[in-house]
Amino acid sequence: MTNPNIKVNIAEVELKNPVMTASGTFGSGREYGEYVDLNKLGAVVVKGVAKEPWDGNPTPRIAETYGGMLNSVGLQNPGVDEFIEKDIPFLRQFDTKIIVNIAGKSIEDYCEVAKKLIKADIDLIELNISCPNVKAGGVNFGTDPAMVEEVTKAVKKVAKQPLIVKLTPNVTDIVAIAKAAVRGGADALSLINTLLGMAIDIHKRKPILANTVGGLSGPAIKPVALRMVYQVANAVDVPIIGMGGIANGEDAVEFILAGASAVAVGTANFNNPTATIDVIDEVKEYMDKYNVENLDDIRGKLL
Amino acid sequence: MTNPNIKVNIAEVELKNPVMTASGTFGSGREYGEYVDLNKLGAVVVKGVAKEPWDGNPTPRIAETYGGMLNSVGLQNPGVDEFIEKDIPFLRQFDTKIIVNIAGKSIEDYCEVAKKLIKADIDLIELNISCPNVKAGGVNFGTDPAMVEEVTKAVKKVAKQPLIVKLTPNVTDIVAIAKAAVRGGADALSLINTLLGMAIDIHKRKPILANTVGGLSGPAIKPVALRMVYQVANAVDVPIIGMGGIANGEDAVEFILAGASAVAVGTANFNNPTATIDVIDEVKEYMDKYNVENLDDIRGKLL
Amino acid sequence: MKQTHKVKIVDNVEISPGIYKIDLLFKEIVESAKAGQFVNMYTNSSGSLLPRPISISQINKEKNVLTIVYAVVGKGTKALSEMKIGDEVKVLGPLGNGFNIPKEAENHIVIGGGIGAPPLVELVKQLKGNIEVYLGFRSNPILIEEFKEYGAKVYVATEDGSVGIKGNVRDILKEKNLKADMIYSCGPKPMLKAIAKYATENGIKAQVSMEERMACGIGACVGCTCKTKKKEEVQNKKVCKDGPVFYSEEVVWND
Amino acid sequence: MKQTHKVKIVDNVEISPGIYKIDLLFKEIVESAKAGQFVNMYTNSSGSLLPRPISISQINKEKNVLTIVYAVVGKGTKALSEMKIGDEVKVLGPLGNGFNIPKEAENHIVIGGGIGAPPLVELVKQLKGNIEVYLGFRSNPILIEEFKEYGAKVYVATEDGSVGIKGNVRDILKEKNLKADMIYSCGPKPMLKAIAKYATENGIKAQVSMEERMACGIGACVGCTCKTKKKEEVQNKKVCKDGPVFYSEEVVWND
Ligand SMILES: Cc1cc2nc3c(=O)[nH]c(=O)nc-3n(C[C@H](O)[C@H](O)[C@H](O)COP(=O)(O)OP(=O)(O)OC[C@H]3O[C@@H](n4cnc5c(N)ncnc54)[C@H](O)[C@@H]3O)c2cc1C
Ligand SMILES: Cc1cc2nc3c(=O)[nH]c(=O)nc-3n(C[C@H](O)[C@H](O)[C@H](O)COP(=O)(O)OP(=O)(O)OC[C@H]3O[C@@H](n4cnc5c(N)ncnc54)[C@H](O)[C@@H]3O)c2cc1C
Ligand SMILES: Cc1cc2nc3c(=O)[nH]c(=O)nc-3n(C[C@H](O)[C@H](O)[C@H](O)COP(=O)(O)O)c2cc1C
Ligand SMILES: Cc1cc2nc3c(=O)[nH]c(=O)nc-3n(C[C@H](O)[C@H](O)[C@H](O)COP(=O)(O)O)c2cc1C
Ligand code: FES
Ligand code: FES
Repeated sequence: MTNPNIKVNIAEVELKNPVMTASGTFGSGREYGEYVDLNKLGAVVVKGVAKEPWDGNPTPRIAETYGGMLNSVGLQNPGVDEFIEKDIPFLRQFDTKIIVNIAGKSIEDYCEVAKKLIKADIDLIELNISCPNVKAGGVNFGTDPAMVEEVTKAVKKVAKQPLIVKLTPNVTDIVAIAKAAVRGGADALSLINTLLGMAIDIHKRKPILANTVGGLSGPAIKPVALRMVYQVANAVDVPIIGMGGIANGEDAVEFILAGASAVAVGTANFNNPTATIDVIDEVKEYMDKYNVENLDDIRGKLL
Repeated sequence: MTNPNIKVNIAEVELKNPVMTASGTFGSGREYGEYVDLNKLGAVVVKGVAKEPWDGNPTPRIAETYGGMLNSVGLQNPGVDEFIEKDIPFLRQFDTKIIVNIAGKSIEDYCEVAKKLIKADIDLIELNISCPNVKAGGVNFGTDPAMVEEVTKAVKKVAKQPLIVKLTPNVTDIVAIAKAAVRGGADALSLINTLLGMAIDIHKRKPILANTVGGLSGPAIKPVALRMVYQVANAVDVPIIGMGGIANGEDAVEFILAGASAVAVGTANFNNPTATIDVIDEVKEYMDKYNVENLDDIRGKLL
Repeated sequence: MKQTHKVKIVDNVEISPGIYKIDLLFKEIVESAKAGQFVNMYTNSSGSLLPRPISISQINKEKNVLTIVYAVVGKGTKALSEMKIGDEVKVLGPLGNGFNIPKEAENHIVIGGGIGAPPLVELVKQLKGNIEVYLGFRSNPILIEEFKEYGAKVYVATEDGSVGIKGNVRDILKEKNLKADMIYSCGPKPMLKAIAKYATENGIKAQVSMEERMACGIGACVGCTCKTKKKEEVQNKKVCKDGPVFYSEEVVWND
Repeated sequence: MKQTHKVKIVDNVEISPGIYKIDLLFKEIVESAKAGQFVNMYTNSSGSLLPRPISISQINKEKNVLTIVYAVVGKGTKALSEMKIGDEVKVLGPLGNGFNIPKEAENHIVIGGGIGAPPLVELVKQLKGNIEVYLGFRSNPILIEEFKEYGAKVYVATEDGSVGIKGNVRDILKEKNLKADMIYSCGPKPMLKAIAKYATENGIKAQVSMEERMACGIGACVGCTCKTKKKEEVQNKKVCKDGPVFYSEEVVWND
């Protein structure tokens, strides 16, 4: 195998390869670190952190659906302080980039997390304005262009690290939202977060999730994710991190052809703990097979 | 097996059971009529018809995705005149209700079809304001509450038969759209139509669909469909016809528990030509197992 | 009522790299199936719901066996290739219209390209008169012996020149001055287009078996259209229901 | 690095209506696996992506065999039940923390409800001292002989009264005046809750094996939380990683 160039650059941060973990599916890397060599990942995107600990939603929080799953974790997290203290030193042992996904219920919340991260040794911030599980705010931010612009602007102002804004797919016009984030100063965009869904246990006659609804992820949503990445890549100039159902190298290549600079692997980890590494290897195999020396040669290059 | 009461009433039209075909997946019943006894269906919902013949999109029009498929048929149809002449007499041979799905590129288009159907021997009209494959208009109608209300009102005014409005899921707030349709005079609502999606052939480096994007259907979208039916059923008072990934009786019962009065089976027909009949039988089995005598006893009745 | 059938696999062998021949015990359809028709194979491999349309390659009425030959190109055909003798697979068919064999035709030219060859075997078996079979492959030819067995003169071209003439079927067409009452063909679209042109220019009738991505396979979803013309009127026909075999002059080729 | 393994099925039998015992040739983990831990089974049945957590029922280090016992309740366990001897299945494990067997404990009470019984077999095998096993089932009891074989006194209750006492484990608890150093239990939540109450009231320590819907099974997704308390502080622990076995006093039972 030749050694194709798969480095990517997201807002001046160079990743050794385009494969990262999708926030919330990989903890802070500790658990999957027993299964994959974290040094091999382009970046680890950690579970969303808020300014203080969140309990999340009641259980059951997980439901399986055809080709996917629903989660209503509700952004349970130990808060940014504990995260900074415990997880950053752990992750910094590895030669990979650290992307911190931040959650909040108000603009002030988000800003406070970003401020606390100013001194933290991390590479990028991913602003999650799209989690459907937080009733208090998240969902509104992500679905209204004006709000998206406002929150992005506010966080951008206080954040030291470059800012990725993660978009929700539960909108009529993803391009309008993406443009708003870019206007607000987003250095990059992540898409997509989960689709809002539901599942019912017909024997108990109850929703499976204690929270009634939850976020749909996995291969089932890939066509929607790919379409949105394609639309947004053709409308904005910032790099895009594509995700939604990516389980192998072929999936990743689809996103790159659609215009993604990098990709994230989420739900696939649950089916295959080494999914991230497999994706990296298979992207290289694809490049090899078609003599693609540089990822840039195919990024967004649909024929 | 006892004989549970599974009759349903949609805008004063009584269906012998809650299972109908999803528009566009069953032609006008002629082809599947070789596989299923059309007399057994609650209703046949025919492929969308426009005021004049439409060519539809170039091929390929079909792509398979994980747990689903994309189509970009683009509402190819022979026009309402030919439909009235050939398909209605065929369908009227059977003891089932006829629901005509109508397509258009403008309010006038829709109204013209509805007018031509005034004298036609059909039971209900389903207004498709949601097909993502028609660039000229459809998609705009379905995603804007004001437009939804306007087109519904206009068609309701000229239509003789009760009017079902079929909603697109590609919106931020399905409840707002549903309410607009009801304000416009919808006698019932169908949801959901397909999610806009895309698939790429990484070997040819081209979108699989000639039209680049298409509508995602099948089990993959069921959680989204179920969530929307649930949300809308809790917000409006008209009957809802639920669809999106229904492949068996258990799926149908989920929709009924979520609040659907009836259900439609689409993509599942392609995997199993007798899917509609199987769904009917399995709904009855479920009712039997749990001693449910009447569908009304479980409709919308989540515990 | 027609229905899908769970049929038993009595053979499933790789006859050439990546090409498999599967024999199905399928007594329900051997009487009615025609050369050029196809079946829908439901493999239900992970996450896969649509049927795979595969042409009927041979029909054995005595043994109640239907033979299909398929190339492994994706997950459905991969799943098929992994099925074992004795396994059951869900099948629907026969579907579509087969080749039309005019009673009065005596001189037949049969042209197959690659995985377009299999459906032509049953056709050749049923043809009476002089049969010339022209086959083009990238490299490893398949089914040559079968065509010979049924009395055809077989000409082969391979792109790598490993067997027969180096080149493709179009090259043979250019060289030879074929005369016949009917051409029957199946293969990649550019080949079929060239045959259509050749047929028109030489005043021979030609039948072409078309391929298109399908969902239902029975004419209900309008997914698999083929642009055709009748006099000046252009019309979308359905490959699954009105085809897959069309007369070449019907087809609108410009794309 | 840890990894998933494709392991061979050496037995898969229905030991009671709808209950199967599967033996896996799984030498990679027999040394390290503990009673009360579980494995993730990846059946990849149609459209199904999440692993199924199933407790380890027995470990045979000599034969390198890991035994699990499962009830067929949905599509994953259905797919498992259809697998044959010689088939391979993807498994990850051992996962979670097993039962804690204090060295000084001499009198053990082991309580299982329904499909909660299997993980207790390996536990009983490893316990030393006096072991009383209380098992409750709806109707058909399972694994009674296994518990006896490993030296336990076994008491059975069935809801339909077909075997043992008519009633459930809670009824036995009420009647008997159990004295022990440790209670180990696995079963439906209401049963575990009753045991927790009983344990507190009687000043006995109790371990409970909890169940929750899971995605990753290794502590990364925070899907499977269990509310626990430490003094007054309430905290979400992960059933997959911090459990599935907890001390009953840790668990917040009010829901
Ligand atoms: C009428 C007809 C007859 C055919 N006869 C044969 C035959 O005898 N032998 C043979 O090897 N192949 C034949 N094909 C092609 C065969 O249908 C495809 O190779 C097969 O569907 C690929 O499935 P897959 O799951 O392996 O590939 P995937 O790429 O995983 O399939 C994904 C989807 O695309 C569709 N698809 C992919 N390639 C094609 C194609 N070339 N044509 C139509 N649909 C496609 C699949 O059906 C499926 O829906 C025929 C096609 C048609 C339309
Ligand atoms: C730690 C642990 C140990 C277990 N040990 C055993 C055992 O030894 N024997 C046994 O028969 N069962 C055991 N279970 C329950 C077992 O995991 C479920 O019965 C099984 O996952 C059902 O899968 P299915 O595909 O058949 O059902 P489906 O209903 O089709 O499953 C759909 C989804 O729900 C999940 N799910 C459904 N029921 C449960 C449940 N009760 N607990 C957790 N997840 C569930 C599935 O894992 C899957 O993700 C255990 C569960 C846990 C958490
Ligand atoms: C269990 C779970 C937890 C998640 N938590 C977060 C989160 O904390 N922050 C966030 O931005 N996205 C979160 N997501 C969304 C994923 O990062 C990702 O956008 C989505 O799952 C689609 O990718 P996938 O299909 O590869 O999983 C979560 C997803 C899952 C399945
Ligand atoms: C091939 C195809 C054609 C369709 N054509 C129409 C149509 O003409 N009018 C319409 O309202 N919906 C159309 N739909 C949408 C379906 O009626 C249905 O809303 C959708 O497919 C979701 O249901 P399913 O998952 O059961 O297929 C079409 C769907 C498919 C797959
Ligand atoms: S595949 Fe449905 S009409 Fe041909
Ligand atoms: S299942 Fe993921 S944390 Fe327990």
